[in-house]
Amino acid sequence: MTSTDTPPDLGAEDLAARVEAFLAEHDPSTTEPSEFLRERFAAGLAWVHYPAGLGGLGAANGLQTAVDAAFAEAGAPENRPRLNVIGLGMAAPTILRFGTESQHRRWLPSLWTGEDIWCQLFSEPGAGSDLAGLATSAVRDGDEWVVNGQKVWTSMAHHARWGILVARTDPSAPKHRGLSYFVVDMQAPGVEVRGLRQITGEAEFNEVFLTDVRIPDDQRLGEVGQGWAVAQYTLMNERVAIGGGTLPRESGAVGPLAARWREHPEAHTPGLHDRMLRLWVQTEAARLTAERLGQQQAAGQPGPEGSGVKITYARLNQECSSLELELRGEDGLRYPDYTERRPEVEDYGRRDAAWRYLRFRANSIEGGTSEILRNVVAERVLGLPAEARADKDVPWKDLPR
Amino acid sequence: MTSTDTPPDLGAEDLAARVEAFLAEHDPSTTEPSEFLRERFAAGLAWVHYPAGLGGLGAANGLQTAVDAAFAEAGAPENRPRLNVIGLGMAAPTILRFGTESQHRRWLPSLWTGEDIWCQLFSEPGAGSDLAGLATSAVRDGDEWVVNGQKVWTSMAHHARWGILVARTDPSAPKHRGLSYFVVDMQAPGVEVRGLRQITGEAEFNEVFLTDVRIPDDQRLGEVGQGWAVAQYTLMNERVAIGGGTLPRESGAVGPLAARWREHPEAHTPGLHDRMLRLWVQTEAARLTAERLGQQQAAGQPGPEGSGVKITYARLNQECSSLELELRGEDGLRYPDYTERRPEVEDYGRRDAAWRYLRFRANSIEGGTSEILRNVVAERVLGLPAEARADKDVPWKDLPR
Amino acid sequence: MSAAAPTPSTPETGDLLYSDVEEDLRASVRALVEKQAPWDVVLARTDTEEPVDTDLWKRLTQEIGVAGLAVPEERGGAGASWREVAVVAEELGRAVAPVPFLGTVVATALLLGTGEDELLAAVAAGERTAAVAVGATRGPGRPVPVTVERQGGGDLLQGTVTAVIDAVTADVLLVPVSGTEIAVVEAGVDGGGDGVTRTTAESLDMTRRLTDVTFDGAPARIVAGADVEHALRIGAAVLASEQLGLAERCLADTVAYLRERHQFGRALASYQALKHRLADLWVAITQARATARYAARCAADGSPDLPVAAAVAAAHGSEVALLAAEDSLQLHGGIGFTWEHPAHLFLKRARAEALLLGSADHHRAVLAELVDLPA
Amino acid sequence: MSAAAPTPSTPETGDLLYSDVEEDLRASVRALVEKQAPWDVVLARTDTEEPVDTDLWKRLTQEIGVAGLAVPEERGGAGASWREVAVVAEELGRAVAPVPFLGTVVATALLLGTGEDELLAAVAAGERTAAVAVGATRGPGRPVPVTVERQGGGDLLQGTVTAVIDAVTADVLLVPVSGTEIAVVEAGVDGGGDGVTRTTAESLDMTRRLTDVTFDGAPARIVAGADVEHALRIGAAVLASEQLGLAERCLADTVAYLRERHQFGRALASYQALKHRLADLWVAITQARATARYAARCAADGSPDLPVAAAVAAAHGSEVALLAAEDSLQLHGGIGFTWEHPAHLFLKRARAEALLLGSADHHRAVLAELVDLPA
Repeated sequence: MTSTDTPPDLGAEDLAARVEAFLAEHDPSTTEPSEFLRERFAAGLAWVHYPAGLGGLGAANGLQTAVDAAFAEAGAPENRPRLNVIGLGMAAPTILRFGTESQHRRWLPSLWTGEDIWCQLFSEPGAGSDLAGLATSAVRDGDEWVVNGQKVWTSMAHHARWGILVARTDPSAPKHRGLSYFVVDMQAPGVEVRGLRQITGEAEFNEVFLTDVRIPDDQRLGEVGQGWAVAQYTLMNERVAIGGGTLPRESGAVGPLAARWREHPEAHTPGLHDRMLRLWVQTEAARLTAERLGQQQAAGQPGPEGSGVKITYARLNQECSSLELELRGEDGLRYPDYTERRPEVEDYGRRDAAWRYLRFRANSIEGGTSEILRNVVAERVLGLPAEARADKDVPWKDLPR
Repeated sequence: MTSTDTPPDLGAEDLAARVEAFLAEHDPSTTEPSEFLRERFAAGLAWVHYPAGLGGLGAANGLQTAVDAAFAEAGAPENRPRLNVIGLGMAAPTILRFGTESQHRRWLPSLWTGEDIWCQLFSEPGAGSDLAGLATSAVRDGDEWVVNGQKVWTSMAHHARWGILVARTDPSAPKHRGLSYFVVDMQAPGVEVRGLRQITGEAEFNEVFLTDVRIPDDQRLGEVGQGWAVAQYTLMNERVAIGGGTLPRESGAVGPLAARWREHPEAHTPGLHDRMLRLWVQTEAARLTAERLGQQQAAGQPGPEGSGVKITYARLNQECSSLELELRGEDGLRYPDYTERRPEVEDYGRRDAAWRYLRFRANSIEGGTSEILRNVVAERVLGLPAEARADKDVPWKDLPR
Repeated sequence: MSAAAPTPSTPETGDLLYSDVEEDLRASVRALVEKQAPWDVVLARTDTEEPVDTDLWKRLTQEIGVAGLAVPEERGGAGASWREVAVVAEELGRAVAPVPFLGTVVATALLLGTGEDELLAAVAAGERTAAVAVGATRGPGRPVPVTVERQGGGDLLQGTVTAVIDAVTADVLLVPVSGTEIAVVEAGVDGGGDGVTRTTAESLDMTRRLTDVTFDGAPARIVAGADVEHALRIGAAVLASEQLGLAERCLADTVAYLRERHQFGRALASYQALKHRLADLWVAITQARATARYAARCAADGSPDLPVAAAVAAAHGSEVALLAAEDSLQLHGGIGFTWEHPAHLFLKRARAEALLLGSADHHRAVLAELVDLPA
Repeated sequence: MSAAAPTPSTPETGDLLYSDVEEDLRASVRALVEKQAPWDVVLARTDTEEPVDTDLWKRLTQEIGVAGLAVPEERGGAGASWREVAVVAEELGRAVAPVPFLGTVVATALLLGTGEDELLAAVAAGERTAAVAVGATRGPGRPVPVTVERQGGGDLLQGTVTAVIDAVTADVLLVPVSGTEIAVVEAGVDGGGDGVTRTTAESLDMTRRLTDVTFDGAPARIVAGADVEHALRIGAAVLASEQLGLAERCLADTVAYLRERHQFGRALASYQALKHRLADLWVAITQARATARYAARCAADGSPDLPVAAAVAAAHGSEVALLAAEDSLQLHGGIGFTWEHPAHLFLKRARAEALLLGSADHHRAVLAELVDLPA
């Protein structure tokens, strides 16, 4: 899709003027929020680097921040960014990159406005780190695909209207080559969402059972058999989150630890002091590393440090919250509530220390285990030989599972 | 070799009586030491579990300790046990197990008396952990073998009269099957011993260059091509050292660390205190683990904990000596002397802290690297799959090096 | 701290192996626990209002006699020793069994010093359940938060003790009121006796829930001869064996899972980084076993080295158990993070145990005094 | 330590990348050092009586101007900043180059506060070499072991300073006599000036040998305006960059060796346990780079956050460099333990550097005060 009504060099000033004009026409305090958001999309001020007609103006990527800030300052309604993090962060760029023109028009507007929440149906009980080993099948039946399988770790599925799905369309092809990528209607018959209770007691994620779910072929993204490449593109967008703005000192799990230390001098011991200071230094080092990575990315050098930052933050979250429990002593033996329920999307820093200790165990698993990320660093950064594997050229159906 | 003049159930009392009788006949204070040792060998009181005629009486293995103690108490001369540790600990059992009767008689008496020191010619620059990959060649020439190659990490080579050697006699066989085992005369033409200077400045080990060295075939131990099995037997004897008697608390590298701590209160800091206490606890845990292993072995359950004990002691030696340097502060920046020289065989505990820090780096390399030992634990103890390897069935000469 | 402080002397090590009798005992306990309290049953119970498996406890005490092992025969026990107690602790730790064993151990150690033989015998027989009312984190050497009011008709207890171990189903509470005296308080069942209020706390460790106990004029019998520090030390020593059992279970479960789980066409167990991690864990566990056995041996023989042995075992055992539980969850990946997998039962137990009866940090500080390595 | 202590504020991060000018400078230094002081030359020098490569130092100072980078042009320097100094330190650390750069850095930082412009310019130009006479382990905040005797004809210095950095070839010694005053002492060359005795110590780090200096009535000029603590802090910040360079070199050497070395028919670099270890080391080095850059940035800009930045960089850099050097020796196996392999040059440097200008333990204690996390 090309746009004709976008000035070739749309700058920050032009955008500021457009925002101002838009706000003059649509007073946030009197316009109905969903109406406001739809109009903002139509005006190309949703994601300004998207093409005209799809919520953008073909502007440079870096200009979005100022536009968002101007809307926020004016008290404009939000588009549910935390609830629709998968939709905005991962589904949208994939739809834009691999979708047809009619798919763009069908899904992007209601995605951006937050009217439709999206979820991601990739991981399976048998396919975690090895995503390409997934077993959910999609069998062609005329203009439709019939899908059967089980997905897991699906956040937001209980809120979602649409899901992005990778399924196996050719079990006799090698694992990476037999996959296709679909958009599934989460309200379609045969889609069942069940909360997946986790060790904190809550059900933050879901299992999604797909039983003879029919997906029209026009909900396929990319070619049949191209699913792995499309999914890689989706996941690539997962890892762009770092950078932008100064990270505060003592952010992350060291914050409540240091606060507890300052507030409870009676709990101080030399041994705990030493451990806390070590974690403080490591956290500050990790912060500066993330800052430096952000600067590299801003300078157009998209270094591979991101994997290292994720490994480090996972470890520090775990060690800091564990030490905080020791510092709490007897209080560290208590827990707020293990009752099964759906958690709010909220700031971890406000949760109980014991809850954080448990929740942070997942930090080194979700979004790439620390072990897989070490492989990534070793192989892609240091250039060491890849792990021996025998699963790349064998038909998927013949692999050990 | 079987013996006929040994009582079937030779007990501790019988041995004590024999020692007493021997001492009555050979007064240690008046008998010339080498004469005394030769007589002791002849009397079967050298290593009482060896067969009669070869320095023993076919007694039970555990009875040696009391015999040695009785001789020591009487002021009997020693057979240079520290200098001949390779001969007594590794060469002798291998000769006994794989040697012919004439080989037994040729080598064992002068080995035991310490008249002849032995060394071990196994490791090579290109074959460390992967000993079976060694390249030193032995080519048959009539009744002799012509040996060429380079060995390394050979302790005592500069004192040694004889060496036990593994060499490749068939390069077209797979690596483990093309080796043979020899006894080499260290005074033979073509044997060159060079001190190998190490990071402490000293030359504790040697490189041995073998250039057209001719070894008579009657100095071969075991069959041609059986070298790997013979060498494994030799190395097995390397690892029996642990156990026997109560290990003292604070033995090993934690000893000087704790002593320094007690003697220098002005250097105490909370952070150093915590690290020292952690090392103290770990050392005590390691000590009790070694004690328990010794008890298991004594009870006839030769558990695999030995690898774990070695990994742990290497780490503790390194960490304790490193912390000791921190505790010493400015003194930790000094070093006694880097001049190249031959070190005495001596107690590490009496050496300077910085020397120990350097020397202990080798603890996790020599006698099996800690990485190899973790493989051993993982594969032989926990039953996890062996590392993939492609070198077992390929002719040695075709392997990548 | 003189300039020529001698190296500490080395006490005799004693027997660190398991006797045949101990192995038989282990087999009995394991068979019963595996039958009656497999992990899914233990997990299901955590969502109920009955966190303690009183039926299992009854069978353990009455069929196997686990509560009386360290009590002499002439005082109503089995006349074994703390060594056997430690073996039972290993098995119960391996199963995260929700029974009041640890509390009973400390109570028994306390009662052994007193003349309360009737109560001791009843506890040993599993007819009564006693808990020692001290805060769960309390290592040897911390103050006691209750006061005794001497009144005409008897003594009345006043005060609150929070986070008491194994008081959920206890019908008698032993409250230290000085280093050598305890108040014996009838606690009743289901909530409290006269002047006693018990509240079961929502606890990090779901299989060993703690209790806050308030005494408001509770009638008490003051008893002398109790060595509170010694009893807590025995508790710490036995806890180290429980941690050992837990760590062994975590390793075994992880090894089994990694052998079975395939990713990228290979069993996870074939990846060297994971193999080395498990090897390191195995090494740490062999050390935890040696230190726990030595502490149990010292407890059994009344060795003067018990304070050192218990501190070493507790400091080391806490860290090894936590490492094992954390590694186990991590190496199980996503499944280990779910409620329906047992990994979290062990993680929560191990994380809590690392604070129970003194943290590793506390035990190292104690040790610094004992072995003349002052701060 | 109030009950509502605020989270510390966050100073601006500033630029943590390398500028083109810095990369050019790096290339110049590296080219010269690789040509003139490859590791085998550095190693061979350690067995000689001339532990400092005075010819290399001459070329570094006179051709590239490394000693004057942080000195303003109007005072005879290059008018760059401590950022560029830090880049030079990375390269000299990577090469364990035996030149008095670190000592010059501290001396320059000290002189910049004074009116000693003639001496400053001579040092910046490499015409003179100055060392600061404090013990090598001295972090900010420790006492000074010399006394000044005021006499008729001038001041005379008395006392001994042990383990001075880069004093082997220094011809002028700067001796702190209070927090703001230094004594300038002509040290002569080859042994000592009037009343000055220097003894080069046999040092763990063979490529940076320390000197014991005794002043026995040495004539001294007392100069005011010197900020000793600040100069030592600049030294610690720059040292962190030296440690970074050393760690990078160790990692690079190890990666190269493991790719080339085969055991059991496979390159060592293909073993996952080794891969993960190198990955962890790489991660640690990215952090050392970020902290060292931030410390250099704070030093260059006179940021009030320099004390925190320097303490973080020094505490982290020491541990990363030591880890890199120890891992490198280990992963090289037996060959790494030999004298004829460079691994020990880095190990000895890293082990010594972990004590230089304050240990990590010391810097953490300093930090505890600075960020309100008291013991």
